[in-house]
Amino acid sequence: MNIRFEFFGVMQRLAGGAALEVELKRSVTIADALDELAALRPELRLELTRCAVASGDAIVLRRDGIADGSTLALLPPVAGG
Amino acid sequence: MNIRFEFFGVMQRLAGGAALEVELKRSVTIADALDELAALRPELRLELTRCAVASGDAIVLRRDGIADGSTLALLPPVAGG
Amino acid sequence: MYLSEAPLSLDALLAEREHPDCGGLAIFGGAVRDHHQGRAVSRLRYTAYAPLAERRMRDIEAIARDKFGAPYCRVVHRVGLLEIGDVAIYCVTRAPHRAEAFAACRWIVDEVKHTVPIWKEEFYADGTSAFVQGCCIRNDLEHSHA
Amino acid sequence: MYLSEAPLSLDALLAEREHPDCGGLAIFGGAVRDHHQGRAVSRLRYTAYAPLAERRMRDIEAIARDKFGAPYCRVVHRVGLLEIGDVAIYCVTRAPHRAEAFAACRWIVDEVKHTVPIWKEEFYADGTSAFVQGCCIRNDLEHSHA
Repeated sequence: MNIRFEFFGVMQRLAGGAALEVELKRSVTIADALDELAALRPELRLELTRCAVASGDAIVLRRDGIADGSTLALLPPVAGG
Repeated sequence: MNIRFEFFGVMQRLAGGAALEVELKRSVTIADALDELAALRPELRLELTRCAVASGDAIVLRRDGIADGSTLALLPPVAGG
Repeated sequence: MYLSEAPLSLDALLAEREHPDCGGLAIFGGAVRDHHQGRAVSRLRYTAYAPLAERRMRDIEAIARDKFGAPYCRVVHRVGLLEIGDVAIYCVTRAPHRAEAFAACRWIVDEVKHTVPIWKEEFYADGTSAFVQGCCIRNDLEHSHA
Repeated sequence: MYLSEAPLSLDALLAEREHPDCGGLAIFGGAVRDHHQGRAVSRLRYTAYAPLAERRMRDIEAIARDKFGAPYCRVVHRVGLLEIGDVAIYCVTRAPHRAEAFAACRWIVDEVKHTVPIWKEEFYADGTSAFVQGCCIRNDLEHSHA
């Protein structure tokens, strides 16, 4: 299935871009999808453990399922204000 | 000696005016002066016990001495803000 | 300027200086409410004993700067007749971080309310008026005669 | 409006509504400092994940109104490039009395800093830059796989 990952904060710098579209082979949950992403882009693996994942205006959990065509926003630790 | 009392807040309402000049007969301290004022104007006696007394930009104490021609500001409990 | 007959200007206080080392800005404004202790208030009159009020407000600012490490502390109070919604007091503090800015701002407002010779006369919708009960600022109660 | 590329206007926030029942107005402004952890900062860039950031800021305002009894709570955050002294965040709260206004203001600013998806990239005088270490907003660490 096709998933679009969007990168924010330091993730964007680590990924070298704002987004990446990936065809995932074996993912059922968000956790699976992040594992596949980390396998493709090992430089993201450490920071991924600190990222919340959002879909639209809601946080999704690692155990949640994913649907083909989803966009997942990867949100590293926040520092506003 | 001649002393000018200035009234603020509720003291002004009780005294019916902003100031009163009084010739004191037997006062040595601020406390004496307030006693003589209270004898002249009994309606001020109760509130006088709650007043701080100022001369210029400083608070003076009941035990402090007074000088002829002084002006004493009578400051009841404050409620700014 | 500490006491003002004219409406207070927050913009003027904010423009007073540049503060590149201060990330935290805290402001308090106290406005006239339309009721107090269950009574409908139509307006207020603030009066002050200016010589001591201004000295104390200056001293309170200086103490707050030291006590909280807030390099910029300013407080101003309106006097005269105020309508509902008019601002009676503004306090502006700036400090490197927000905790000190908030703490200084709060402390200054409390100090002004409790120690500065300013009085509040409330005018009620029913045509009566009263001075608001306040804080006694005598500091010689041990030696009290009167 | 919660996120703004344009400079934040405190006057606009203060003008939003009349509040005859609110005597206490508290404001916090967070400005860009010229140094951070010993390094000279020349400017900042804030970025945000807007869909969740705006939803959370709206939720934080609503929670604060209930939690502190402060009928008016607003917070706005700047995004984009900011210079030293520019204001990154304004929070304005109004409540019947000053204690609730201060408490709500402080709580909102803390919540925004700790939970809203906004990131701060510092540009230093030596030409380098770095993202400021922040707060992890994962809420599923018990279930962590990745």
